[in-house]
Amino acid sequence: MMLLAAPSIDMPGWLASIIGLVAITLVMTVGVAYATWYERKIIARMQLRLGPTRVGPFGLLQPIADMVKLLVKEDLRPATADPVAFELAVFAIFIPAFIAFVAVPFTSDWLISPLPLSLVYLLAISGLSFIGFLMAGWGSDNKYALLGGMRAAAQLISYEIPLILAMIGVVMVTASADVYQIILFQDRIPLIALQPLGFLIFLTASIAEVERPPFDIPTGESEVAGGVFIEFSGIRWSMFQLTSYVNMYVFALLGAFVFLGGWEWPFGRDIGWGYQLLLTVVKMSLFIFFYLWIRASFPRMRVDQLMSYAWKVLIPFALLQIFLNGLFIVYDAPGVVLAAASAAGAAALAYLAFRSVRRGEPRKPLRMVPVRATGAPARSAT
Amino acid sequence: MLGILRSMGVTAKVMLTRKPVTIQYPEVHREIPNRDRAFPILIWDEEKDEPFCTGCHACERACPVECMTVVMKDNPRHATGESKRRKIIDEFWIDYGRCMRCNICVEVCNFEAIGMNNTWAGHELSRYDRSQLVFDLDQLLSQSKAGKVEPGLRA
Amino acid sequence: MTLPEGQEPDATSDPGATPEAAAPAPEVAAETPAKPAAERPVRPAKEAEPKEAPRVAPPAGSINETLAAAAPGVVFNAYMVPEMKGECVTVEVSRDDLTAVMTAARDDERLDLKYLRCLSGVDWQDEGLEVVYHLWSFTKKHSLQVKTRVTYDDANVPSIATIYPAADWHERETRDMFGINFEGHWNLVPLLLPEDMTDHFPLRKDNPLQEIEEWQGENLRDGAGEGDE
Amino acid sequence: MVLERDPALEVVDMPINMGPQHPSTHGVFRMVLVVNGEKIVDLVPHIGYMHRGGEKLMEAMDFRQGIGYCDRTEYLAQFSAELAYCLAVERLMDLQVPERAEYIRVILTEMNRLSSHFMFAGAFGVDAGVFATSFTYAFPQREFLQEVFEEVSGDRLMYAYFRVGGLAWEVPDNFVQRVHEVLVHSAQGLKDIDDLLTKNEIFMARCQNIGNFSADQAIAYGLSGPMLRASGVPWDLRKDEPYSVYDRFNFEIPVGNYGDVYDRYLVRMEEMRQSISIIEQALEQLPPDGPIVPEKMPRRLRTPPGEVYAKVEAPRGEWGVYLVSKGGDKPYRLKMRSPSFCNLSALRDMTIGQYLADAVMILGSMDIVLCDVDR
Repeated sequence: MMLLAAPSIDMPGWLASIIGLVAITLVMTVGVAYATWYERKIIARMQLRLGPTRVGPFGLLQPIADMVKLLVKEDLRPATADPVAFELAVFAIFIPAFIAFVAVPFTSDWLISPLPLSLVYLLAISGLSFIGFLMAGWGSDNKYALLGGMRAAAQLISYEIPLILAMIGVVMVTASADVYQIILFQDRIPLIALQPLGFLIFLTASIAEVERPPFDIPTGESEVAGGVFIEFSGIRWSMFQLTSYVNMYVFALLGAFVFLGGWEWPFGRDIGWGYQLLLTVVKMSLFIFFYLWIRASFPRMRVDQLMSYAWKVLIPFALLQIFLNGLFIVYDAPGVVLAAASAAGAAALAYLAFRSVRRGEPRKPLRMVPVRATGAPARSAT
Repeated sequence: MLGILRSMGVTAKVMLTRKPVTIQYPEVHREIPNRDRAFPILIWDEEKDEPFCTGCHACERACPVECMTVVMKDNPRHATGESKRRKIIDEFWIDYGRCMRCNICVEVCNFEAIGMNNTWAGHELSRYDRSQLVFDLDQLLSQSKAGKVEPGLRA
Repeated sequence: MTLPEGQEPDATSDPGATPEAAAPAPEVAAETPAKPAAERPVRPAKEAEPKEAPRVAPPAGSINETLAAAAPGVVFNAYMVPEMKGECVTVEVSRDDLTAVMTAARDDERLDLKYLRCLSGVDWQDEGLEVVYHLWSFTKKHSLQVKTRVTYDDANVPSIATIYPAADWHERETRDMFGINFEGHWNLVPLLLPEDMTDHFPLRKDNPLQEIEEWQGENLRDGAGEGDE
Repeated sequence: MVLERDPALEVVDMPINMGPQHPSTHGVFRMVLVVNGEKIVDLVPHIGYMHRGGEKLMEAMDFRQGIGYCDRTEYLAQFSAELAYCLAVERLMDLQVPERAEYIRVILTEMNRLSSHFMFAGAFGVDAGVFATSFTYAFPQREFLQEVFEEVSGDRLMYAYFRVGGLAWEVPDNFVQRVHEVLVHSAQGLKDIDDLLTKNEIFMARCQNIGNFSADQAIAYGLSGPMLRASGVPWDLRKDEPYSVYDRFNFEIPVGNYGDVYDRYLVRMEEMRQSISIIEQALEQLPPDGPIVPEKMPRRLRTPPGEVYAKVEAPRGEWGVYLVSKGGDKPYRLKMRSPSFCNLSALRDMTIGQYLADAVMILGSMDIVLCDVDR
């Protein structure tokens, strides 16, 4: 297996890893910058707007301009903030997001470090960021930030569970906790067909994990006015934003690998690394597009609804998926049966998501009180 | 679920089928209607080659925010017989920072001497200093003198 | 309890036929633009001719009779203002009776005036301060205008915020603007004005709007001072 | 053994200052929320940041000058405010407004209701957390409406078009056709927002059963307009105390059953449909020509002494003007009964016990205009 950034030179593995990570960090920084451009353009089109047009052709240089602006902006720290927590919060979020890439196989050859439990590693690392949110929320000495930090911690931990449970289902089917092996498993059929319920749970939980609408309550603009990021400015703020986009990439990649077959499906692994990379990027972009689409379409959930959705809907269904997978493995049923059962579960989840919101009796429609014209009809002009 | 899908449907439909409504403002100016009310300007009498305004103070009196200051003088061209106006405007200031563009000055004017600017030049009046927003007689007349403005709303 | 002059209910006149309204006021003549601009008529230099609004007695069977039955023992003076097109009967009550009248108006089934539409203060200068309540009934579709009047020195009116919660902010606003102290209001702190502005009542007539405006006008005329900051 | 309780670990309620600069306070409104976790224990609203002494200023303005100030008070429903003011003065002066002027007033006021409710729908979606999509669907439509207002009155926001006795000047020749065009756009925008929000389960979950107000409460607190109708009181000044020519149109008044935020939203959306219908009827009945000011219009507006309370059904509720005149050309006292002010006074009792995020929704559902609150 060839390692990224160390194709032919003989160098120690740790050095290769560091070089690879630095390379990925640089690439991802630019990638994130352009993800913002992509997001702004797509959402603008959904909103009858043009999006960035001024800087460069089609506004293509807008991310660069934004970056320069953010870098030269004054970096403020509130006088009453906890200096340690405030300064370190950025890194507590930033570092886990980037070291997740150690285990991401971009193509069949491009992988920094082959880990036997890379799926576990990815989930564990991405779950670390809540510490940073708590630090930022507490350290800012701002009540909005505190609320945001608490919300972030509660949300991240709650949605970690259905996410991991959905992944356990995948691991049961593929009998491997290595993303690489999971991709190889999907040479004929992607896991989304076998595990629609798991996919739905993953999709929902991953949006919550990256804190994007409609699960963006930690940073909810209209309630807590930026939440945890409220006191951050300049480079620090941009690092938070960068991290949230990088997290989005990580989960989009994870979804592309685990459920859409990564670079393996549908063309097999012999198409060369260029096409593999393209396939990965296309599948990742599908996920990202979905995140953007959701963002432009949905209102934000309320904190109690968010929590009850995780605990009362997603987790039971994730357990149901595990149970179904167990049945499948024990009785060695054909994959079609599993797919059908999981799809039924997915439909039930969708229905329940619809029902759980509309608790109680159906609402009565508005009463319409008619008003009939009593006055004289229009007189002719006097 | 259906409502969620409907929401996603409408955004997707808008993205695919509709054109953005944005007007790229500094390059593209929206066409403004004829009776657009920007800020009041004074109107130049092309025939007599002097302003219509006689300085009668009607607008100054009617102005709700008192943004106008009018000084009148004897018209020197009346003595020579060039003009029928016995009195003419000497000094005229309008503080555009104070003006609320209510059109009352135009309504009360007996000589059609004041009108609301209906061009983009009447809107794009950003200044760095508020004192620069106090326009004097020459500034108020310049647009009409150059024939650039034909106010749509006149008393 | 001071009552204004001329509020005998027989002072009737047709408002549309008053000579002031019909006669066109002198305008600046179009032919003679040389009119000197010495005085600035924007200023209300002379007070408007002292006249009282024409008031008529409400027709028989009006709401004031119901009110008299609903709130026995309350002395009030009922009249109508023709301009209000007959839709609103006004009763003037003393402030001591206000709570009784308001409670009766809200709770009596014949009145059922559950809705406090508006609460205004009026400064009648020499004749004191007046509070005007507009009430409306959704079920009976009738309205009532209640007025009470106090003097400057003793500007205390019982609060009706417990009877009509809608009066809460209106009373606070009226206190801000007119300095009328609504006794019994649970939270009579300045609402629209700054918290510390408790001794200055902008909407009273003795408040110098004119001077401020003139000062600003002077400032403008010099062409200076506008861009100084 | 009883554990000693550390006083530092005592659970205390946390006051949060929301506003005056906050994305969802719709202007410079400040409320101090006392929260226990995410639940609101107490709320203290603070208004007055925009107080400009409008009532005092209008005492120094004559009746024509005052119209411009009405616009600036209620800057989302300018025509309604102007109409209330003009009605008050017309009643005092006993002026009969010509037919054509009345119809044009109705058309413009209803269009103004559309534009105001578009503003509400857009901003309310953003309050609910839609990333500005509802806003960008509502605003182009509002823009089309404003273009017509601009063609008619010359200004996009501060129209100052109604006059005591009628209108300031004639509408343009293509007015009827332009209104028809714009109504098509409005219906489209209404459908967009409807599709985006109304049936969205997240939106429903956010809106339903918060900020409930019963009919009795709503009446006691002096709510008006959509807030009152959502609480189940079928009361609309256009129906109950018709002014202008509103008694000549067939329309329906939407009345809610629950009095919650969702009902207020639905009522407003339905009102927009009814407004479109009213405008279409008015365009049909509009006399093709005729005077727009009374024939016996006095040169200078002077009222006899008297007092009058005129009110119109503005988009936010009853916009009333209590005008006291001592004769002359200026009001002696002018009280603007603004619906935003009265509706906002119920905020505290609606919000206590709800979640923090709901406070934003409840405030958004009131659709306040802060200039109108503070005047």
